[in-house]
Amino acid sequence: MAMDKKQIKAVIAKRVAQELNDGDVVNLGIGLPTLVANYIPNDIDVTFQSENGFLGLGPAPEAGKEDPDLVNAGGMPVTILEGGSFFDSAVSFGIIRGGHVDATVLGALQVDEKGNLANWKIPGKMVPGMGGAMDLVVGANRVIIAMQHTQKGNHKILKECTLPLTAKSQVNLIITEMAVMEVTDKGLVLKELGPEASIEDVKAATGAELIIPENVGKFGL
Amino acid sequence: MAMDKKQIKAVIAKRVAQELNDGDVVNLGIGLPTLVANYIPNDIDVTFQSENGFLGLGPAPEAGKEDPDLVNAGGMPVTILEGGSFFDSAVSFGIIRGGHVDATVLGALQVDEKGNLANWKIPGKMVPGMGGAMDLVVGANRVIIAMQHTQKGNHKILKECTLPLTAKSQVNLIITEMAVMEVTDKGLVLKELGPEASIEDVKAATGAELIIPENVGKFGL
Amino acid sequence: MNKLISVQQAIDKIQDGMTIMVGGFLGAGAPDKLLDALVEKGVKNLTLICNDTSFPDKGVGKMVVNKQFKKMIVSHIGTNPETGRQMNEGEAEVDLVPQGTLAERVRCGGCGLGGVLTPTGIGTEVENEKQKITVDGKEYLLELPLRADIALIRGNKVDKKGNVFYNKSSKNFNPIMAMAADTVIVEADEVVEIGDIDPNNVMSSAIFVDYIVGGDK
Amino acid sequence: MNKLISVQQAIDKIQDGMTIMVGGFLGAGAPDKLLDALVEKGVKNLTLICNDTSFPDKGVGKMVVNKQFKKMIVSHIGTNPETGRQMNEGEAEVDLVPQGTLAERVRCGGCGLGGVLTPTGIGTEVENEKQKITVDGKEYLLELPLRADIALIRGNKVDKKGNVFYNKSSKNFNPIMAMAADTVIVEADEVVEIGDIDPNNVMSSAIFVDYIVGGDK
Repeated sequence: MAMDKKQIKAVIAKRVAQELNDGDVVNLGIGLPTLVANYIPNDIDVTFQSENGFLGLGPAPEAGKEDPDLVNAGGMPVTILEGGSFFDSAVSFGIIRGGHVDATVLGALQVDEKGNLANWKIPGKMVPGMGGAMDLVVGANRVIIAMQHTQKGNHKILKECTLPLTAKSQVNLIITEMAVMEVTDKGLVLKELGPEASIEDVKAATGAELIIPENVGKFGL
Repeated sequence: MAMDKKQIKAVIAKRVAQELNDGDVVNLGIGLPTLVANYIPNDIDVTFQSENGFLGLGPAPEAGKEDPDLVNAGGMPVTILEGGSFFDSAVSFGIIRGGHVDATVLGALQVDEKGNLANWKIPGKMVPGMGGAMDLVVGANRVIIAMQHTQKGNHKILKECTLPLTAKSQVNLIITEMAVMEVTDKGLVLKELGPEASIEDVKAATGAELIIPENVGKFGL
Repeated sequence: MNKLISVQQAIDKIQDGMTIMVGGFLGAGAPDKLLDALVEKGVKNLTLICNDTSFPDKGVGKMVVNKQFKKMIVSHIGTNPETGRQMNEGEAEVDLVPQGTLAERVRCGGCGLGGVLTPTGIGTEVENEKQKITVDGKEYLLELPLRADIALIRGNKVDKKGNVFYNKSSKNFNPIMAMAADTVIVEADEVVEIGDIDPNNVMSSAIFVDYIVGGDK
Repeated sequence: MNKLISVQQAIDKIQDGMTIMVGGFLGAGAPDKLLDALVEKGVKNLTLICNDTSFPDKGVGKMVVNKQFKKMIVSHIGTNPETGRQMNEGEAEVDLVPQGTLAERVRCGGCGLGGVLTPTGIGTEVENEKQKITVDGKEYLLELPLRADIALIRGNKVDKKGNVFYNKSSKNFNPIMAMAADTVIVEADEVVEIGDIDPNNVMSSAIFVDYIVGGDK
């Protein structure tokens, strides 16, 4: 029984959430990564940074309580939690570049076994721009890619990215609905299998060599 | 009747004050330059910057009303005027270096006909450090040196500074109790004579060539 | 010195071919009244420096749709398909700059710095034609200052002297742009008396602000 | 996560040979309790990064008199004759840095920048051994980042999470140093509850602060 799109996103977000530690400062990219906030265990304190200028990003406000001066990096109305703070864009990226962000979670168009990431441009086709992604990937202490394993059956995890890079050798961990993979000096190490994936499934869905240890864990729905 | 030290300082400060315009942002150095604030005409609005972190520097507070969190760049208790603002040292020098300060008034150990200034170091003898002076002299749109014309009879205005420089070719105007001199591409131009000085007096007290126009003005006590 | 002017007086200062900086992040914290008036005025061949090109129906996004920019220096255009179209068809030049680099370049422009070294963009096409400098064994890109003829920013409370308080996440690029243009016009949500903003809470000093527009609240 | 510690616990973290940043400008805005305790403790061979060496009877100035620094990176030593004496007699190394350059170098250290280009110091001995870079026909010095093992800063109001509000001109180097050290200890005039400082008025975010000392008021 294959997971539907919603389940796929949930399973990825939930697994990513397990990577975060008490006290972490985390920046979540737009889209799927945003869902990670819903799965933070209650017993740990994670502070979310919004690169448009604040710490303590909270959930969307109730309908009718939106404040046009309080939006996230996707321009959507949000709230700020008690103990949060606002700052300008120079300070915001000082925080990001300066290593004050423990982890960033971003999507990818392509990611490769050297930890290269491409997520800002498909030449001649779609060029949204890098926004804050290039700074986040270079600056955050840990870069976690959260995405579906393949795009319409095509490999997104490659030996070498073919699209313009967002950053070189900065990705630490890739989490998909099929697998958790760590980027190491020797290549991509398969750490865990998704709820419905076998090693053979992951190999087939991956365009890079996988290093497969004796014991590969499993994560659930 | 020679002026006493107090009169000399007053005559210099008063003449410097005439150089300031309505709307100017001005940074006054420690010592003699500080006195300039006492002579700003009532009909013009000059904002004083204090490089330790605020705009709207006001006079010293009444005795007993000193606030240890509100001091000038000399560490002395001061006040802030209505409409002032506080900021950190990075912003403060962003203001200074970024050309947001219209004029700075500083003392000098030596100044020369090329507009070079030396006021931070006498090697092996006295090395107070440059503090904010190097940034001020490079960043302010207009650099006015306010000082006594000579030091114990020795020339301070020279063909070329012999002490380590604070900045190269940044001085615009030199005001002493004896003269107002403008630094030009061609050299030092004598613009005005002090209340008790003749052209010959100024020449004798100056270690650089002076360009003397046909009409040299006069400033008073 | 009275800095209060009308929207009309403000946009009269903006001429064809100028470079303008505009505060705001996907429209939040943008000076919408001024931007709407610029759409109305139809001034052309502008260069825009802004975080993004907003949405087609909002602020600078409308100006994009109205083809008022010959060049846009921004970090993101994904929310305004018209920008991408103009770029792909060669109608306008788009210079995509990483957001943190954009912030630093504007800050350099306002703070008299000749540039900064950033690790952002190393190993990507952002490094094309830029000087690389190695410090302590690590490679950085030398990124250069940006300045504008006019900055259009938005403040929440602005006193009559020009001191600005920004509310919440509307701050974004506004404070650094307030330092980086020859002329700075702030659109105020509310104009207050001098002294009404605590000097501790002033986020852009009055000396940066040349003109104030607004105060309907 | 409880960040509140005692003065003693705080200074236990500072060991011989460390590099410390200390906020304050001629003592204003300096963490005096921590500095007095450091004099008491007598920790040695420290490198100091601070605006100045204060006065002989105050804060870091006392530490200078107590010969606790092997090196001082400061913009001004004129108010503490003992610093000049130690420098002239070769007892301690003093690296004099223009104040604006010092601020930018600390900021670079905290913001992940590899350096900045400043016009300050061109044509003076400050340029010795530094790389000069020409941008748009103008010469700049490349100035490099500064970081510390520990930053000791002072805040006026500090909430229990570590958000800091600085009062008036006590701000100076404190906010930029709060970003530029591996461990940051803030001495609070007053410790307040989380939420007591409006997020608009937080001047250093809690994420920079590791420990909070004080709160006698």
